[in-house]
Amino acid sequence: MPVDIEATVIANERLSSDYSVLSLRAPEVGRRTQPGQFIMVKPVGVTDPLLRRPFSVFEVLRDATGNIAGISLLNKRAGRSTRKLYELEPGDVVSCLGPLGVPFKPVQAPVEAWMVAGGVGLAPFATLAETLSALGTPATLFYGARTAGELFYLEFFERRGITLALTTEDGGRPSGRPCVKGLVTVPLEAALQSAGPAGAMVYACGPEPMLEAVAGLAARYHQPSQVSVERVMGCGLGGCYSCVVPVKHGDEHANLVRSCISGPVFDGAELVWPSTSSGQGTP
Amino acid sequence: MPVDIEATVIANERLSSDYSVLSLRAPEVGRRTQPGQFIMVKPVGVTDPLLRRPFSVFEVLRDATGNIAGISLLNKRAGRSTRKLYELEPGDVVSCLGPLGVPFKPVQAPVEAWMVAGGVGLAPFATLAETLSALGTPATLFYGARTAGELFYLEFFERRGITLALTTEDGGRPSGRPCVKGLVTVPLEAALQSAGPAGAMVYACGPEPMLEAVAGLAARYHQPSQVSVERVMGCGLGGCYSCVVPVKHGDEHANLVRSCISGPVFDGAELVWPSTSSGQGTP
Amino acid sequence: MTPDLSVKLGALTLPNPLIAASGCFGYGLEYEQVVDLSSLGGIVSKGLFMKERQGHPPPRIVETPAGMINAIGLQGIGVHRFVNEKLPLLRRAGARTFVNVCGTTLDEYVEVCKVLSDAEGVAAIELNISCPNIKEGGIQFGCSLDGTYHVVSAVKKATHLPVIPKLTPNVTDVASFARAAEDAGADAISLVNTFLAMAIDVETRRPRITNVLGGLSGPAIRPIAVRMVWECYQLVKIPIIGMGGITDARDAIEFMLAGAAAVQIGTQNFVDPFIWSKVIDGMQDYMKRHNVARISELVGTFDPAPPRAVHA
Amino acid sequence: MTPDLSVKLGALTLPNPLIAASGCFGYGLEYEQVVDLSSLGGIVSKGLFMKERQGHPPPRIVETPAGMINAIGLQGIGVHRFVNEKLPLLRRAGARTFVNVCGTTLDEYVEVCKVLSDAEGVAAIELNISCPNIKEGGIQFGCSLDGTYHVVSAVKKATHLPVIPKLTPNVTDVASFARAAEDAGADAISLVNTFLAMAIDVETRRPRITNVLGGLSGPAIRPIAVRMVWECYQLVKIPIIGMGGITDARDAIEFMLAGAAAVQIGTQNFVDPFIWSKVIDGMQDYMKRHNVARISELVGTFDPAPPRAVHA
Ligand SMILES: Cc1cc2nc3c(=O)[nH]c(=O)nc-3n(C[C@H](O)[C@H](O)[C@H](O)COP(=O)(O)OP(=O)(O)OC[C@H]3O[C@@H](n4cnc5c(N)ncnc54)[C@H](O)[C@@H]3O)c2cc1C
Ligand SMILES: Cc1cc2nc3c(=O)[nH]c(=O)nc-3n(C[C@H](O)[C@H](O)[C@H](O)COP(=O)(O)OP(=O)(O)OC[C@H]3O[C@@H](n4cnc5c(N)ncnc54)[C@H](O)[C@@H]3O)c2cc1C
Ligand SMILES: Cc1cc2nc3c(=O)[nH]c(=O)nc-3n(C[C@H](O)[C@H](O)[C@H](O)COP(=O)(O)O)c2cc1C
Ligand SMILES: Cc1cc2nc3c(=O)[nH]c(=O)nc-3n(C[C@H](O)[C@H](O)[C@H](O)COP(=O)(O)O)c2cc1C
Ligand code: FES
Ligand code: FES
Repeated sequence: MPVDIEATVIANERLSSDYSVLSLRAPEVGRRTQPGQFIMVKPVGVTDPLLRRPFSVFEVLRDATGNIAGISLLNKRAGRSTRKLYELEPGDVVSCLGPLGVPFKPVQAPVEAWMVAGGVGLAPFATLAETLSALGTPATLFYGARTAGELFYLEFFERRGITLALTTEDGGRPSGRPCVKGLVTVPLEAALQSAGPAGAMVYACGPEPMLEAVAGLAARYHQPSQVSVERVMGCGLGGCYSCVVPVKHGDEHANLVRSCISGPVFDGAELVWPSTSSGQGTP
Repeated sequence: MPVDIEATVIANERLSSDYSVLSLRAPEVGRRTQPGQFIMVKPVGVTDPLLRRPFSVFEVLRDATGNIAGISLLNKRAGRSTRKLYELEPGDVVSCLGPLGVPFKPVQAPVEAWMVAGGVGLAPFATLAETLSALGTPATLFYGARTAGELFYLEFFERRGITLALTTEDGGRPSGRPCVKGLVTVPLEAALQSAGPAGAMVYACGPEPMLEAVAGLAARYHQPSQVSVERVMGCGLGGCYSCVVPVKHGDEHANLVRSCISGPVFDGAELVWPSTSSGQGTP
Repeated sequence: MTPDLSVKLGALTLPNPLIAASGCFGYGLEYEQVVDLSSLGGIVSKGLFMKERQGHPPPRIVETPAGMINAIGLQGIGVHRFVNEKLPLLRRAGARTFVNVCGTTLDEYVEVCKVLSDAEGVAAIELNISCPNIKEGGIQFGCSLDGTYHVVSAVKKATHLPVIPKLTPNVTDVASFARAAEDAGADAISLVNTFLAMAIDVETRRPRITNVLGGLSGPAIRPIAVRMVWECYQLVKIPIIGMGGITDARDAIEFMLAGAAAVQIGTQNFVDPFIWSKVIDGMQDYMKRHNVARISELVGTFDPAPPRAVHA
Repeated sequence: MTPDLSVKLGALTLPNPLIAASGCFGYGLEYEQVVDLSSLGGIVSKGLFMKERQGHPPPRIVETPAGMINAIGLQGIGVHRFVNEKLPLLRRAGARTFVNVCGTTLDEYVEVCKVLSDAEGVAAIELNISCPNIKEGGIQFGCSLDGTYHVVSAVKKATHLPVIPKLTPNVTDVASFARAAEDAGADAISLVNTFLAMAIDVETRRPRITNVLGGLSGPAIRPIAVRMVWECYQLVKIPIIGMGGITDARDAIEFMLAGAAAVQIGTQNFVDPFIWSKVIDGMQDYMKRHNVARISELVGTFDPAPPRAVHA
């Protein structure tokens, strides 16, 4: 049951010139959210751009007494709406429709949880990490960014007992932590090669080529994967058919499936990728 | 030579739930402004509504050293743009194109200056009062509003030696000042009946029926008038022909004339009013 | 006394004039979680052919000033699956279901309508002869007066259901198409479908959506759509279902004053899926303020006399 | 090396592709105080008949989402006063003046064009067969292929000046009108004029503008206008002057990629009369970034292949 509420901005912490964490007073959304779900967002009173924008719920926020008080978004400036969100100040109001979509399915020990995040693809993993840590599932975050300055919230994950495997494209490293130069798939593949007998569930969110590579690696090493895709979404509720991705069950023909209601999280083995698909419905 | 500048809001003093005085850092506009001129305004970055809005320059603002620092607008909430202007806060930026239009022609003693303002029609008279007071012209402000709470800036005019003749529709009176119940045309007509031999120039700004009545009274008592009209203006520069009013020189046919460049101030005797006109071009 | 929002569309009576537009409300069931489907005047299904269709490759939508372009390409599950999988649930939800019918040939239109005539729970057929996004989507019927006449007559013969052709705005004289539809026996008409449009990414010189061309909807088109409803209202007697950029009660009432007996909301439903009760509240408020007992009294009461004086 | 912004329109060469649209720039002289008229590619005068016209009673404009409706009704000073009072000053200001010519009859079009042929300082005639606001404003020519062909041929015979018919978007197939104009000898075409539209004040049930119907312009119509330019570009060889909702360099380039050899700016000039130098700067910036030496290289280079992947 999604709700639509006018959420007041509690804080908007600028992490860099592109990233901010927007905290919103939205207890109704926070209480309902499962890891991997998203909301459709729009600053109140804004008619240009016309449509809402999809955002993963980043954190579920709690007040001093532990009650759920709201949510936060990890916002990266990409265009007009994300710039507006970046510029919001406490007291401004944002319309939040959600939570929406199919969440991640958490796993439990002895299966390990490997979360693979590229850039702003970190967003759905904060709530997943909370859940995994509550379940006591051994978990690793493979997290890649362009520079060390764009690796955020590392302590958040460490505090929840998540092992970090960091990469940067330029080889820079965040202070006091090991970090490998290159793509996030490098440490992931190393881990896959030495996976224990119980195996691991690979969770991924990030740029499309990364998702394709991660799903491919997981398949190659016979591990299951859950991949969160990003499509242009007009409505988030299954109304407009703008957000389709090609999905294939077993030997069936690929079908174009609405990622807002059948996703955004899909079984990585069932997604059809550009390089393997025959064209129609190619993202 | 109008300029277009992005003026920072210095202050936005709410006078009532509908009226505010918006002070703008716009020395280039302030320096050029003559009484009765207007500017075309739009909050920066706003694309809805699309078009700018016309506003009289209310005050020309000076800094501590007496240099012109900007202008203010007397803004009354009437719709979407005026609501946005009412809500602006210091630091916000407004695009100001101007000054535009034909100003009032000031008169000098022994001729008296009688300014007739209805509601927000007060706006062009603050600058005119400054000019008249500098010229030493004896001046009266006939100023009507619905309630005493909507009679603003009385001290401003008193400080400049302007005589006040106030009216309210509900009979309320501002503390310590005489005030008549009824329309502003009542004290004006009384004054016209006892006008001295040198006569008076009647300046008027306010709702259309008031303007028609004032121009009619002035004509009846053989005094000249200068009337500032308000039309929907698309451009303010003579480009669009949206702002026309019927104007008649002597015995000619009435012509539809662009009030942004041939006005907004017109000779009251040359304007053709709805009740006298034959239809076409009737406001 | 609460104002009476009910309206008649020929033989149909709807509890209120608000209908969810085709392609903007899935098959209706997607929205059950946010809105009581029985509280709407009606819902129009996504366009349906005989067979399933995959539609166009994404990206399928792009925003434009106060609007959006879409080229979904009529992805859909086909009429048989619709009748079997969706219709029973829609009936149970109390929805008044209009089915948007597509066809690549006249025969296909007729066949789809026959299937629907045999099903239970279809309120009316909205005949989509106006989808701008696919060559074989009936637009060849919708852009020719003869084509419009023929497809409507053929379908009328094949079904007892009310038939409501949906007209395209991409023609010189939309009212003549309304007349052709009326002459052919249409029970009502819907207008407008989207305006053929395109947008280019100047950085790549490529289209913003894969199909290059798509249909423009949203507030941007409203002034054109209102004009078209008014033109049709003056020419035909059958009821008009008006749409194009409705965002609130004011907009809906504007269409009704121009002659629409009912209205559809499409794009705005994406912006605010909870819009329906807000529009109903807004309409009731308007009716109270203006002392209007029945919303249907408003239809076509636009007065083309000059505006009242701007200044009170 | 500064990018070369000059463009050719048949025999005419303009220093840049930016032209002020008819009806949105007065007679040009009104704007001398804010912009050097010689720095524009050209300006188009307000529409002119033989005689003076008063136009429609106000209100004449109303805003709509991302657009505006106007029904000015072609108020104007007539061709003789224009030639005597405005043209000498425009020449002195260095403007390249296109004259927007109206007529209630074919003969009037021909007569106005003859007067202009004898005058000095007219760069070209823009033949307004598309004003939606007045019944006798030539739209009857602009909405019929034969009418378009005849008025263009007749005017071509009467003048040595380049003749540029301005097409209406209110037709089913604008490209066929472009072809009719080309066949009749047009030197170029302008498109689009405004879309017939209306808006109702629901509180009074009266129109928002006195003429009831008016023409919609501004960003709202841009996606439709770009589509029309692209359709015409694929069918005709004569140069196209594109317009409809251009607000910045990106928009202007979008029209050029779709096939416009030059562009006009109308409504946005009201929003920002200083727009011209900003668009020129933006175009130069784009050309540098994309290594384009001459802006004319861009014309029609839109690539309809699918969009590049959204994610880098
Ligand atoms: C399920 C989901 C979860 C997401 N979570 C996050 C998140 O947590 N943090 C974050 O910063 N971003 C997230 N995104 C991406 C975010 O939605 C886009 O960056 C945003 O919509 C861009 O809007 P804009 O107006 O700033 O950009 P625009 O100026 O509109 O366009 C810039 C880019 O954004 C893409 N885009 C535009 N509209 C949409 C849309 N409706 N849906 C998806 N992409 C669009 C365009 O393709 C374009 O490449 C998520 C996307 C999806 C689908
Ligand atoms: C020369 C001139 C000077 C003015 N000076 C002042 C002033 O000092 N203070 C002040 O508060 N108001 C002034 N006005 C009126 C002010 O321009 C309108 O109240 C304002 O444009 C309304 O905009 P809106 O978006 O709030 O209202 P809207 O929602 O657009 O409409 C509300 C009302 O405003 C009128 N209006 C809309 N657009 C325009 C337009 N472009 N030009 C004129 N009227 C329009 C409409 O007819 C309507 O009745 C002046 C108008 C003119 C012509
Ligand atoms: C994403 C999308 C899909 C649409 N699909 C259909 C369709 O399948 N059949 C149809 O007749 N109209 C379809 N339309 C058109 C709408 O039903 C409606 O006519 C149009 O969008 C104008 O209304 P609006 O401005 O309220 O959206 C679609 C519109 C959109 C935006
Ligand atoms: C107020 C106004 C007056 C116009 N007058 C004319 C005219 O006299 N002749 C003409 O051919 N087009 C006229 N037009 C149409 C414009 O020239 C242009 O074709 C249209 O506005 C689309 O461009 P835009 O969106 O940039 O404004 C007028 C447009 C507006 C807004
Ligand atoms: S976003 Fe509309 S169907 Fe998925
Ligand atoms: S406001 Fe445009 S001509 Fe006066």
